[in-house]
Formats: sequence, structure tokens, C-alpha cells
Amino acid sequence: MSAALRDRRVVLLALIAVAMVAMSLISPYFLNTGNLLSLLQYSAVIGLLALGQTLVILGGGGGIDLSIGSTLSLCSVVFGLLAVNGGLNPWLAALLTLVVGALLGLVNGGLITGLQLPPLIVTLGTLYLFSSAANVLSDGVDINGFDRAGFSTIGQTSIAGVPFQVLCVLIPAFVIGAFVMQRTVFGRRVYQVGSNERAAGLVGVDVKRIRLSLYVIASTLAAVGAIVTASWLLNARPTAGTGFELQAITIAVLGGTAITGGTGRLSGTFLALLLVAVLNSGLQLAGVGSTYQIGLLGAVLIVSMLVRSRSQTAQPAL
Amino acid sequence: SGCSETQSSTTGESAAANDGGTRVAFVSQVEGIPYFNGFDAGAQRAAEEFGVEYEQAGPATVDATEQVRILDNLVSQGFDAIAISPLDPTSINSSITRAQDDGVQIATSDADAPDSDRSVFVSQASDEQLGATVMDQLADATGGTGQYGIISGSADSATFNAWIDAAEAQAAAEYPDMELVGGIRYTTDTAQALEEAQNLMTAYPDLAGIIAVPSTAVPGVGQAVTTADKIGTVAVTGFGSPQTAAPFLESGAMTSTVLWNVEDLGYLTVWALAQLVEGNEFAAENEVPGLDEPVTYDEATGILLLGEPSVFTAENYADYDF
Amino acid sequence: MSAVTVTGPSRSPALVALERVQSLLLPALLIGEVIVFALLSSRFLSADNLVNVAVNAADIALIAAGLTVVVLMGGIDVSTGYAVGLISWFLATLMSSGTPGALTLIVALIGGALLGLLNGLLTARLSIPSIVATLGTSALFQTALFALWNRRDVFSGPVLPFLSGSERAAGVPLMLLVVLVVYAALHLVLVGTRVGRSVFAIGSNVEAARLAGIDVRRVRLLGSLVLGLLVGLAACTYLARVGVVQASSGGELSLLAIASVVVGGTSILGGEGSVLRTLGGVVFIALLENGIVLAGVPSLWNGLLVGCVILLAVGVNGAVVLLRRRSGVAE
Amino acid sequence: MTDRTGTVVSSGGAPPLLTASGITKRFGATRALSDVDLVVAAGERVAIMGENGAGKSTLMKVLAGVHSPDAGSITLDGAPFAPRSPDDANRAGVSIVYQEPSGFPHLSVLENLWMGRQPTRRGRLDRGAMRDEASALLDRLGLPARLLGRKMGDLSLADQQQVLIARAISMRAKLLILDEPTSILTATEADRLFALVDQLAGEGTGICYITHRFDELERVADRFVVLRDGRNAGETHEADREALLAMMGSSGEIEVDRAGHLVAETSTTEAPTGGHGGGAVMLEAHGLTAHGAFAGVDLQVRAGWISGLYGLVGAGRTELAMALFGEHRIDAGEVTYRGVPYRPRSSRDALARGIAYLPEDRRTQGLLPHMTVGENLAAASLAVLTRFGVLSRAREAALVKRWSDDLAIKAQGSGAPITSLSGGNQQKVLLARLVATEPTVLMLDEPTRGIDVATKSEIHRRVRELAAAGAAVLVISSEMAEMLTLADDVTVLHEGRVTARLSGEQITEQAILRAATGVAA
Ligand SMILES: Nc1ncnc2c1ncn2[C@@H]1O[C@H](COP(=O)(O)OP(=O)(O)OP(=O)(O)O)[C@@H](O)[C@H]1O
Ligand SMILES: Nc1ncnc2c1ncn2[C@@H]1O[C@H](COP(=O)(O)OP(=O)(O)OP(=O)(O)O)[C@@H](O)[C@H]1O
Ligand SMILES: [Mg+2]
Ligand SMILES: [Mg+2]
Repeated sequence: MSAALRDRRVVLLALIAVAMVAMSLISPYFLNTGNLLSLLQYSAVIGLLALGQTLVILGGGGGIDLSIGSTLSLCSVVFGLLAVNGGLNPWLAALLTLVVGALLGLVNGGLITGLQLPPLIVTLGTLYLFSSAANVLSDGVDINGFDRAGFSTIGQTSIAGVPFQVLCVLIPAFVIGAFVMQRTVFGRRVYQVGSNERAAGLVGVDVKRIRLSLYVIASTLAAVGAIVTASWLLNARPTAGTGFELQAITIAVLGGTAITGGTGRLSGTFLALLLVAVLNSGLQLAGVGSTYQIGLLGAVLIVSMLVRSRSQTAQPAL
Repeated sequence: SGCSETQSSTTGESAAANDGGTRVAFVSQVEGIPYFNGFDAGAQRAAEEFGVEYEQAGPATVDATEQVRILDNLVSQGFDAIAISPLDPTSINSSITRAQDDGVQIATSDADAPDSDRSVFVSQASDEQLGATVMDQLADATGGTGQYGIISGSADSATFNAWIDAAEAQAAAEYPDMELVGGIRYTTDTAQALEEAQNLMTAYPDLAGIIAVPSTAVPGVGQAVTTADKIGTVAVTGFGSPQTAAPFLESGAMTSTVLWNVEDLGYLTVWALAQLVEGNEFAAENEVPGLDEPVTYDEATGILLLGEPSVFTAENYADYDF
Repeated sequence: MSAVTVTGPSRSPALVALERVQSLLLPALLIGEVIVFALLSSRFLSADNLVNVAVNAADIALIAAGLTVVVLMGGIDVSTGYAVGLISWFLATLMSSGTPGALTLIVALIGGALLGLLNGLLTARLSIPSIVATLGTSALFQTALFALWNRRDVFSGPVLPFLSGSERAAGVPLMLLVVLVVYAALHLVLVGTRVGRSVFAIGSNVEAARLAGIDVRRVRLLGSLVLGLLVGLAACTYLARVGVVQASSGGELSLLAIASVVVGGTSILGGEGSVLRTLGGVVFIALLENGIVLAGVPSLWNGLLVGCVILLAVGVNGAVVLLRRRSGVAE
Repeated sequence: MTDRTGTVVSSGGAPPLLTASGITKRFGATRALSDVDLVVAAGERVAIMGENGAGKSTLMKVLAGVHSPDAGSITLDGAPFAPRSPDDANRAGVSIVYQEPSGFPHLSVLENLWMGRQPTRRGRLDRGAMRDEASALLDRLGLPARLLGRKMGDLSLADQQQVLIARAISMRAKLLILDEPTSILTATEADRLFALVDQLAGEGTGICYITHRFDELERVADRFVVLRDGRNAGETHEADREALLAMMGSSGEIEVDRAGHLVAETSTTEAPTGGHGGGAVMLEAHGLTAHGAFAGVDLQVRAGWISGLYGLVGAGRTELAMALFGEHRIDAGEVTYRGVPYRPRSSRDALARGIAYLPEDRRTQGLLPHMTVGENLAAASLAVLTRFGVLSRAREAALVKRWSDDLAIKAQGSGAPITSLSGGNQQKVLLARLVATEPTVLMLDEPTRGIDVATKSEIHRRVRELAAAGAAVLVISSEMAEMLTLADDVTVLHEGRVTARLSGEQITEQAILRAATGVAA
């Protein structure tokens, strides 16, 4: 859309290329593992959350979803209870979990658009609420004993070397998401609302409904993430999503989404996800510990914002 | 854990590793606790002894998904054998199966994944023995009667839950006059453990003892008893490494801490991994060069047992550097 | 039309009632909480217990006080927890190498000021939205702490006796007095000085503040600095309380501090609130966490209650604003 | 009328208090001020006049230290004056009441009066002093002292404005700037302000006074300086409306003699529509009331006809249009659309029916600043560009091309960011956005505010064509000339009530102004 944004994606691509070269120099295993695509396997879930987070932020009005990790945890527990303790067919349980995810999004979105409360605080409240509910429902313990046959397809198989959850969940989610955002009325409405909600209201957009649906979509994606996790690891944990919220925001912002809304693309988020995956994988191969990876991500985030605030004219600080 | 000081050596050596040396690795539960440093120290000693290369890594926070990522990553780096201390007993299973299929020997160590395809579980001591020992320690200090509390780590840690079950079983069997109060308190960090301990002491003024389960809770509980001026009134024991418990063993705030020799566990794990790479079978009783006691192996469960739990007290903690 | 009539729009009875609920919500919740817990546990109101609660809440209280200043200007900071951890490491290391406590306290304040200024620089000077900037610095602080910690827990006694819970005057821990002094001072500055009023002005209308000749950037930077200093002080009380610094010490404080500010009723959008309300929020959450343990509620329920309280507090706020808008009172 | 000159010596003959010469100020592509001169003597009351967007506020903001000029110099009391901030200017003795409300809604009136310059004693605010002086101030404006404790945001806009005036006065400035201070004040409030201005001028304060109200000119000013398109357009000591309007008039197309002009206009371009009362009534309001905004309004908008809605700023025109568009609460009254009762609920409903509205504030209500020219233009037409929710790019491109050609929008392609366009072209995009929905009723709120002359006449021409093609058009404008050229009939609002309904020969500037200022009512 704007030159700065195009830059952002070019910058990300360049960074990815540099990181790939650097990583393959640092570690001889980086390239010859043969399946670079499987890099994304670990990022599939966080990718889904970042996708939802991007949409919520794009919708403007201070939109942000801090509860997205807790939503994943709660959905994970719900799924476990339904599939294991309730003895439901896992596919049916998955379907019901999606419904629960959507309802949780409705709680967030309803409070935010209905009562016009600041998203940061509402989702901070539900961050505590949902994760605690997950703990209470599961008694804090993880739930396992899933029916292995069939259901583990999502998390445990791969097609032509590409993990199923990447090929059939993550990539389709982004492709559909990008299509919706760029080619449909809904997507266009989201950008309108994020760009100038007053103007959007005057061209006939139901601002509240659009924003509400963004929170519902984000939570539903978190529910998908919960199902993928459950199928992949064959257990459901009340802490499955702890800490993911900040990572998801980081990736969305790194991908070029302005925290004030209206600017950003899913392709940017995807590239940011890719960059993070390459960095994490490469650093792990090089024997650099996980905590250092977190720090590097923080540094990349700040530097990318610095580049951004220079290229843009006086962005208001929140 | 893959920290800075090992980093340079491992990256330097990994190039040489392509020349055919045996390379083994261990995935800890989390980076950043002294316990796994002790493990690392023992493991490095064994690596030198047996001429293999050793590397250790772990997630930044207690996160099972991250463990899977690290294990898969190590597999793709072409390690010959890898041990892991799984955070939960199931999520790692499919990765273990895949690794075994790729010809990488996988052992569990420190914690088990019983339903997985792991080749062996290197056990520090059985959960039953650990739980029973800690209960014995507590009962010893309190004279076998009174109220006690348990402060655990995150609720979904299988290892902690197994120890707690064993401790409660031991209490039921041996110490009928000991009463668990306040339920099991789950905590995430030292500060929270401290608060929980204080609150327990407030809610139950006659509290006779506290068991601090995770190593993060140990200093918190020790500190709480110290600040509450209840040294000698409330007995504290738990599963902390001796260095973590040191100040409190010294001051008497903790009567003892129950663990095993983690360095030996690291040592034994590397030895076991080396055996797996060589293709050697374990005997029912194994002489391990460098360990004083022989190590037993249970063919049926595939468990290699280091031995009895160790009890660390003010007298002996200084001998251990973890 | 006479000019003397003040043409304020009339308030509906519902709005008036709700506004009263809004201003009385926190006191009411506090009283309710105290009554319920006192009934459930006879120990709840004991002096010992209350002292414990106060001592344990000291670090959150100090952080939340500084955070209130930042939030009043429409900002936010999610890096305070690891900042406390990072500074604590330096303090513990200094203490265990025998550095005098007074010197260590100065280091704590300088360290806090530096971290605060870093955040201030990124937000006030370089115009990075504060949520993004502090997410980034939080990650950096966490990693720095991990690197410094380098596999060694550092044990340390209190930096200075009066910053620990053990030193008391007439049964009241001096630490509590330190906290109260900080709150009183901050309150007086915010209410009674020019720069304090500027903080509110910036949060209420940045553009108008600029036009009124307020150096917005400098006041923002100052806010970050104050928060930083208090984070430094909080590191001292944290260390005195916990006695050990580990790889992820302090991380849990960030969100709790924000929750305290919000439950207190300071508007996250800036312009409205006070440190005294924040103090109420801190007390409320601290008593809640303490009370449910004493009442024998399983610890897993903690978050559920905290979450509900946050939502209740902002929900009432939101309803007031909404009614106000509906009855045509200009916002 | 005097010619434009930088060396006008003011009435008193004393050395001028303030001299600004050659002031130039650009905002990106727009040139708000070009080489403007201004002289104010001590105790002199100078009215700054000009149409919307002429640069009046910008000039004042330069004097007040808000904007630093790109070129030019200022002296104050004979010394060079280059304020770098409003604070600088205050200290030097320049204070200002801004056109836009600039208070702190969450803070008390007392605080609003003193913010940024509170008196202190040993570092602490001296509340006693603040309160004493503030009460005296409010008293001068006829406001009760109990207002001091009220929250600014709880006051009416007029009271807020008076607080801001009190604030500016309290600075005891050498130069006091009042930018349209009376636009939302009642007559009594305004009178009190005028008395105050006289008093201050008598004490030697120089006054710069901006207003669009001709009826108050004589009352407030000794001299009238006119700006046009960011340049000096002349000045005079006489409050002569005709002369002033001639100086202000931004193009030769607008004649002061309305009658002759209208004849010329209607006889050529508007022949098909004008003169016969237009076609069918498309939108009609009866006794429409929204408390606090407008009351008992009757209004008709007819096909093939341009209805004007005039009023001073704050008369409630925007609220009325918004109400018809479904975006403002209606407390009483009826609306019919094509003779059928219609309850406006939302802009979506209205647009679906063919009722379109061009908002008055381009920046906050119209533009989608992060989006492209094409996306902005097509924003209201998405429904017709889609099948099953999927946008047809080809049809979108065709629509964008058609209407941007139609309105001759100058942009580097439809993919260019909307922010890269000049204000006039941005406005054309917004107009094209509405026209592209092919509406039957078009409500245009200040359609040419702040845009250049050429674009203005283009827009006027296009609006006439639309009416000629059968659209029912309602034009809201604060600009007399625009009313006179465009409207076939004029409804005048004063404080929310209709004070005149004029058509044909009745439409004279005098009649409109009298009704707008409430004189006729
Ligand atoms: N901050 C700004 N950024 C960009 N353009 C601006 C800015 N301020 C003013 N302008 C532009 O400068 C021109 C002059 O504006 P100004 O506000 O000075 O007009 P005015 O004579 O005060 O009009 P009005 O009678 O409507 O108040 C307009 O085209 C306006 O759009
Ligand atoms: N309740 C309100 N809150 C905030 N601003 C208001 C309110 N009512 C009116 N205004 C502002 O006051 C100004 C004049 O009000 P209004 O829209 O009623 O008059 P108008 O006749 O449409 O005048 P104009 O279109 O010339 O501004 C507008 O700029 C409007 O934004
Ligand atoms: Mg103006
Ligand atoms: Mg208007």
C-alpha cells in the first residue's frame, strides 16, 4: 500500500536471506537437514496466533488481544476434556472447541465494542480469566490419552516432507486470510475501519461489527492452534499458550503492522514468522540458548520500529 | 543448557564431529536452573572420560512444545544419541519415535516418557523412594506428628506430581499423625512460593513443616520461614539442589534437602548414551567407571537406576557443586 | 438566554447512580473483600498476616506507583518485571561481594533510572508506541538477566535493613513506611506541582498540552525516569523479600503491576486517575491473593478472581462513559 | 480600501506593537501563507478576514509560536520576535484563543485556566492565588465562580470557549489573538466579550480578531485586514461589507450583486432546473428535533434542485444533515423519503437508499489516510463491486477510472496514496466517492472548504450538472458566495431553528445574514 510498507517486506526478505546464509555458515546442519520447510512446524501455532493478532491490530481503535495465549490454553483444555474425559470423537471435539474459541472471542469483542472499553485492559482481564479457567477445569494437570489413530494426522504427518500442520493449516490460513483481506469486502472494511473509523462509519461500515468479528476470528484461530497442538503433542495442557501473546504481537508488529491500525499485510506477518523461525532454528543449531533467542527477537523488534519511525512522519506514541 | 561458555567449544568441535567422533546431547526441562548445571558438569566429565562430545540445551521457560523443537533440532544435527528429560510424559513421544526411526538413539533421563519408544530411562532414584524419603525427613524433623504443607511447581509437571503422590502415600502408611493442610499449592516462581509459604504459616499457626517441591520453591520457602522467625518451629525439606538450599541449610531454616547426586546422573546418562551408540546391552548390574556403586538395570521397564536418593544436610552440602 | 446559566447537559438518574458506583466501587470491593475473608479465616486480620501482605506487596506497590505516572500520560510499560530482576542481580552480586548497602542502593536507583530512560528514549524521543517498545526492552532485560545469571543463583540479604520486612517500628515494617512515603510524595507532586499537573494535561489532550507550553517530551521522559527509579527501589525490596536472584526473577511482576493500576481505576487512556487509587488497587489485589489462600481456596483460582475484578472495574468505567455519551455530556 | 502594503501606519501613529513581514508557510504541498504582511499597533483592534482556508488561523499560529514560518520576519515592540513554542510567545506577550477547542476535558476549569503557567509557592501550586485570580477573571466574562470546580468536559462548548478566552486574557498579553471566538457564543456572551476587548484595547493591548460575522465587525475592529488564498488581499478602516466581500471573494466568478449574477447563472447553466421549483420531493423532514442541536426543522430536498442550508458555525446544520443520514440521534419529528416514512438508522441504510453525505471535515471524517486513491474512491461502492463478498478488481478499476476521469482528479494513478494528493484533489476524490454510488439525494457539507479557486469552481460546476441530471442536492455552506451561486432556495438555521426559507428573488445576502444572525427571528 505505502512505500514504507513495501520496504518493510523487502527488508524482511533481505533479513531472511541474510539469516539463512549466516545460519548455514554458522552451522553445517542448517541447510543439509534437507527439509527447511519443516522449520515452520514449530511456528505453525504461533503463526496462527500472529495472524489473528495482526487482524485485531489492523482493525484499529487500540485493538490488541493479550488474551490470545490464554484462549489457546483454555481451548486446549476444553478439547482435552471433551475428547478424553468426555470420550467424544476427537473430530467432533475439535469442532466444539472451535465454537468455544469463537465464544471466547465474543466475550472479548463484546466487552470492547459493546461497552467501548480499552482492548488492552479487557484482554488483560481475560488473560487472567481464561488461563485460570483452564487451570481450574483441568485441575492444573495435562490431559492425555487421545485416540491416536486418525486424529494425529494434523500434527504428526507430513506430505512431501512438509509437515501437515504447515501445509494444511498454517499456509491455508494465511492464504485464505490474505485473500480475504485483499480481495473481499470484509477485508476492505477492516482496512477502512483501521484507517479512520469515523470515515468508515460514514461510508456505511458497521464499525463495531467488523471489530467484533476480528476478535472472534482471532480467538477461533487460537482454538485451531489448540487443536493442532493437541494433535501434534497428543496432550492438552492448561499452560499450552502461556506467553504466546507477546510473541504473537511481536511477530505482527515486526511484519509491518502499525500498532495504531490500518497499515499492514498478512504477507508481512508471514515473512516475520519465517524470519523468526529461521533465526530460532539457526541459533538453536548453533547452540545458542532459547533465552538468547528471545532477546534477539526483542532487539529485532526495536530496531525495526526505529527504521519505521524514521521513515514515517511523526507517529504518535501511545 | 546451551550457554555461552559451552557454545564456543561445541561449535568449534562440531566441525570436527563430522569426522566421525561420537556426539551425544541432553535436552533439559528448562534453561536457567542450577540443577541442570550440575547435570551438565557430570555429563562433561563423562564425555571426557569416554571420549565423546556432549551438548546440552533446554527451553527458556517450562514449555513442552519448545522441548520438542529442541529435540528435533538436535536430531537433525546428526547427534548419535540424545537423552531428554521430558516435561510431560506424552508430548515428546512422536518425536522420539521419529528419531529412533532415523537411527538416533533416544534415552530419557531425569524424567521418563514411559509410553514412548525410548531405549532406556536413566533414573536418578525411583519416584517412590524420593517421595518416601522426603516424607521421612519431614517426619524426622517434626517428630512424626503435626500439620504440614506442600508447595509445588506448575500443576502439570508429571515428575512433581509423582513425588507428591509418593510422599502422601508414605505419610498415610507410616505417619498417621501427620496431616496435609491447605491442599497442594502450585507456584510459578520463587516469589510466589514465598508468599504461599507465608500464607500457609499464617493460616495454620501450628504448622510443623513444609515440603518445597521444585528447586524454584526451595529458596522461597526457606526465606519465608526465615523472615517469619520460625526457624526451628517449622521444618522445611524438599527437592532442592544442595547449592540452592545452602544458605538455608546453613541457617537451619531447612533441615535437609532430598535429591540425588545430579552430577552422577549426568555422568551416568552420558555413559548410557555411549553404550547405546556402541550397541552394548545393559546388564542387570553394571560397573560404571567413575561411579562408586554399581548401577542396576531393570530389563522389563528399561530403567537404569542410579541408586538411592541422597539426603543433603548442613554437614555435607558443601561437597556438592550444583 | 442568560450567560450565568451554566449550560451543562442534565445528567440522567441512571448516570448519576452509576457515577457513584464508579467512585465507590473500589472502596466497596475492598470492604467486601475484608469482611468475606475475615469471616472465612480468623487469621486474616491478624497483625502478622497484614504485615506479611504489606511486605509482599511492596515491590508491586512501588512499580505500580511509577507506572501510574506513565499510564496517566497515556503510556504503558510491560518491561518492569524483568527490569526488577535485572537490577536485583546487580544488587545481589554487589551485596555478596561486600559492597556497603548505601552504595548498593545508589546503584539500584541509577540502574533503574538508566533502564527507565532507555524506555523513555524509545517512546518519548523516538516515538515508538510504548507497548511495542517495552515489549522489546522486556525481552532484552530478560536475556540480559539470563546472561548475567550465568547458571549461578545469587543469594543476598537485604540491601539496607529498612528496605526489608524485618526492621520494624512499633510493629510496622519500615519498608511499608517507605512505600507510603513514596505514594504520598508522588501524590503531592502529581496534585500539587506544575509538572504533576502537566502529566494529567498530557494524558487529557496532548495537543492542547503542547499549545499550553508544556514540554511534552520532557515530561514523558521524566515519567519514565520516575518509573525507573521506583523500579530500582522495588528491586531492593524484592531482593530483601525473596533473598535470591534466579534466571527469570521478577518476570511475573509486569502484568500484576498493570492490573493494580487498572483495578485502582486509573484510565488506561490517560488523563484520569491517581496514585492513591492505584494504592487501593495494589491493596485489593494483595489482599485477594492472600485471602484466598487463608480461606483455603485452591491456588488455581487466583487468576480467575483477578481477571473478574479487572473486568468488573473497567466494565463499570465503560458503562459510565457510555451513559455519559448517550446523555450528551461532551467527553 | 488601502492597497496592500507592509508599511501601513496604524491609527495612533505610535510605533507598531507588532510587525510581521513576508510570512510564508507551507504544509507539504499546500501553501497556506505566501509573503503575508501584518502590522498591529498597541491598543489597536485589527480584524483578520478571509474565506475558509484563506490562511487566517495559520498566520495567527505563526504569531503565537505554534508554527515557525518558512520565510519572513516578525518584530514585537521593536525587537525581533521568533518564538519557537507557544510558551516562548506567551512569555514575550502574545496570547491566543485557538479556533479549535484546546482544553483539557478531564481537568477542572481552574486547572484549564492555569495549565502550564500555574503560580507556585516553594514549588507547590499556589491554589489560593489561582482561585482568587480565576474568580475575578470569570467574573469579567460574567461566568459564576462555582464553575471553577467543574470538569471542563462537562461544560457546554460555549462555556468551554469562554474559559479558554478567560485563560488568554489572564496572561495580560501585549497582543491578544482571538480566532473566531464568538462562533459558538450567544449574543449576550458575545457582547460581554466585546466590552472586554474594548477595555483591554483601552489598556494598550493589541487585538487580532478573526470572524466571519459581518454584524460584529464594526463593534470589534478599528481596521480590517483581508487575506485571500494565503496572501494579503487588502485592508480598510471601514466596515464596508461590499468592499470587504470583494476583497475576500476568491474568484471573479462570484459577483457581489447577487441578483444580476443569479440571472446570468440560471439563464445559462441552470436553465433546466432553476426557476420552476424542481422535481419530486425526494427527502422531507417535518418538525425534526434533536435536543441540543436543532428543533422543529422542516426541510425539503427535491430532484433536479439545489437547496442551500445556511447558518453560522454552530447553527446545527451538520447535525441536521447527519440526522437525515442516520448518523445522529433524532428525538422528534418525521422524515419521508420519496413520500414514504423513513427512519434514518445508519449510514448504511441511507446509502442503500441512495442518500449520500459529504462530511464537512475532510481529514477526520472523510479520508482513509492509509489507503490509496482508488480505495478511497470506491469505499462507498463496494456492494456493487462484489459477488459473494469477493471484490471484482476489474470492475473496481473501471469504476475508479470512470469517476476520477469524470471529476478530473489529478493523481499519479489510482494506486497512489491518498495523502499524496493536494487538498482540492482529495476533496474531489471524496465527492467522486459519493457520486459513484449514483445517489438520488446528495448532501454536501462545506463542499469547498479550504480548497483552491479553480477546484472550487470545478466542484460547483459538477454539482450543478448533478442536479441537472436529476439528483436532489442539499448544500451546506458557511460561505455566502457559495450559497449565492449554487442554491436554488436557501433555508437558514439559527441556533438550531429555521429562521428563514428563501427562494428566487428573496435570496439576498442581507436576508440570509439577518436570518442567520437571528435578527429576523
Ligand atoms: N497543520 C496543517 N497541516 C496541513 N495543512 C494545514 C494545516 N493547517 C492549515 N492547513 C491548510 O492551510 C490552509 C489555510 O488554513 P487556515 O486554517 O489558516 O485557514 P483559515 O483562514 O483559518 O480558515 P477557516 O476560516 O476555515 O478557519 C488550508 O488549506 C488548510 O488546509
Ligand atoms: N456535542 C459536541 N461535541 C463536540 N463538538 C461539537 C459538539 N456540537 C458541535 N460541535 C462542534 O462545533 C462545531 C459547530 O457545531 P455544528 O456542527 O452544530 O454546527 P454547524 O452549523 O454544522 O456548523 P459548521 O458546519 O459550520 O461547523 C462543529 O465543528 C462541531 O464539530
Ligand atoms: Mg481558521
Ligand atoms: Mg457543520
